[in-house]
Amino acid sequence: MILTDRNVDGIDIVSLAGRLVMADVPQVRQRLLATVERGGGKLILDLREVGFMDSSGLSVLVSVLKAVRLRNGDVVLLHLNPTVRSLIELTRLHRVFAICDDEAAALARLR
Amino acid sequence: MILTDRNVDGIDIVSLAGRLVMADVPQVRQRLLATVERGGGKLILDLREVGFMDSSGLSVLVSVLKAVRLRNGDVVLLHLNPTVRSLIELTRLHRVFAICDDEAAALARLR
Amino acid sequence: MTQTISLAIESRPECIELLSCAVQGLCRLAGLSAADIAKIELAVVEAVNNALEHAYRNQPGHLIVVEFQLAAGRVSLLVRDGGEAMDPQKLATEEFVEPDPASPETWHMRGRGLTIIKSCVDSVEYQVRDGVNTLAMSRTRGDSGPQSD
Amino acid sequence: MTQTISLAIESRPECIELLSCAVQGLCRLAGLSAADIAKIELAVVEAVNNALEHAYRNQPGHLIVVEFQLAAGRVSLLVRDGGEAMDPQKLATEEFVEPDPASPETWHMRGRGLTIIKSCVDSVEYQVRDGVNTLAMSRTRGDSGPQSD
Ligand SMILES: Nc1ncnc2c1ncn2[C@@H]1O[C@H](COP(=O)(O)OP(=O)(O)O)[C@@H](O)[C@H]1O
Ligand SMILES: Nc1ncnc2c1ncn2[C@@H]1O[C@H](COP(=O)(O)OP(=O)(O)O)[C@@H](O)[C@H]1O
Repeated sequence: MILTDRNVDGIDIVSLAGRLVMADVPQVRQRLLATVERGGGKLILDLREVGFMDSSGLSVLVSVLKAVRLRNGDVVLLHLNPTVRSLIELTRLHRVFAICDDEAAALARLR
Repeated sequence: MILTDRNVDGIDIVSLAGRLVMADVPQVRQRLLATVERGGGKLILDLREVGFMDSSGLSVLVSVLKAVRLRNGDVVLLHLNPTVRSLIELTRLHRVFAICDDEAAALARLR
Repeated sequence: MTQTISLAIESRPECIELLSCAVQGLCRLAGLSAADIAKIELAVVEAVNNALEHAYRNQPGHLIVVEFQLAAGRVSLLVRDGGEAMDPQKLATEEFVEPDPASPETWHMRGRGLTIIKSCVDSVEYQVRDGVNTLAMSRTRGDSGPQSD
Repeated sequence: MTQTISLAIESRPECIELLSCAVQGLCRLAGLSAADIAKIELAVVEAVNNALEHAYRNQPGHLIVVEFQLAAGRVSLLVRDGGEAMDPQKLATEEFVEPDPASPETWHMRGRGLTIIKSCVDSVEYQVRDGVNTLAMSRTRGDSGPQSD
């Protein structure tokens, strides 16, 4: 799993690429929580290049959600591909996550 | 493995489709030798749809070659794809088989 | 006639992707669509994660075996471990907690694996016998028989 | 760190394509090109054919195991059987008979498997230990590490 960070007007944008599965969870969770820690609690996770995710990957997303909310921030999931989208809908997490297909809309949501 | 037979002016054309591996050898060998038996010993084997072949597949080709030569006939291998061609070249069987990329040329060769 | 292959890894997270990729290759042979392959891969990964986390409590050095069976009209995948068994009732009684946007206490960190598995395959059964635990999953497929290239 | 998976089938020709397809999936993970995948698949099929035909004399009911190891810069495939061993010298001494168009007696029906294997991989070794025969093949790959989707 490869993570790439950017910051746009105080909003952190992290792009993930690869499989988000159990073997990657410790590293990815730590990286993302460190970003939340350092930043202002406003985070976009770009999942376009995440081709496969399992329930341990979902648990990382939930930890991040809890962390940003503790700081009165929010997280937006950007660019879900069909496989990841169907996993998130199946587990009903689309009800608690903000989801966007467009970066400008994701940024607007967090401003 | 799926075999399809045609006959053009006394020349048998058999198209093979699928993998030609050990599991298919008994059936394919029997079908091809029966065609040689029935026909005039002039045979074109169209291998365009054979995506994978192993040495047991090569042994079928060699049996057919021996059978047609016994009847003063010949066999032409038509439309070798790169994987099959490299197997035949590696085992130097291109020196004993007639090989064509074009059906008209194959037919001409057997007339 | 059923064709069977069994795939075995050590109980380490880094080995799970090998199972994933082998299962992908086998599902292609079975003529399944890309969407169906993704579902079966997910079900297998969830089942293997559970064997690693719960049956073996994240200890390396144990064996996890996935048996892949290709039959007319059906693929079956049996995930076996030799660790602590699950209560066999759990499969039926496990209740999925719907996350509520207004109640962060419903945003659970875990408890989605069995729900995901049940949604990805047509049937799931769990059996414990002679110290071996087997989660058996199966899914129908087109009757066109094995596809290969 | 090396990732390992082991693939086991019964000694029946119909089961070999399952090994082929699983190995294809694993080679994709290893980031190998389509041409390299075809070579490795062929080497494995030839080695498994030999185990079935020679070690087990075409008898079903025995086990053939392919161990796939993914390491930095290298994939290794070990084909194991528990049948009659090959003379370990055979790998080195086996002489390929070039077919001569003018001499039908050189158009052999068999004797190409080991030649094919040697040409498809970078190294081949054969070892007999405790009743287990292992043909170990390996091939280098780009050092980009595992690729997956
Ligand atoms: N293979 C298994 N062996 C033992 N217990 C299991 C196994 N799979 C699941 N369980 C039990 O069932 C519970 C629910 O599993 P699951 O829905 O996959 O969620 P999670 O694994 O995230 O807890 C687990 O917490 C565990 O107690
Ligand atoms: N796995 C094996 N176990 C025992 N003997 C083997 C094995 N592989 C090869 N051999 C021996 O080596 C010979 C050459 O093998 P090979 O080049 O594959 O040709 P073929 O299998 O067509 O005879 C075989 O005839 C057999 O005597």
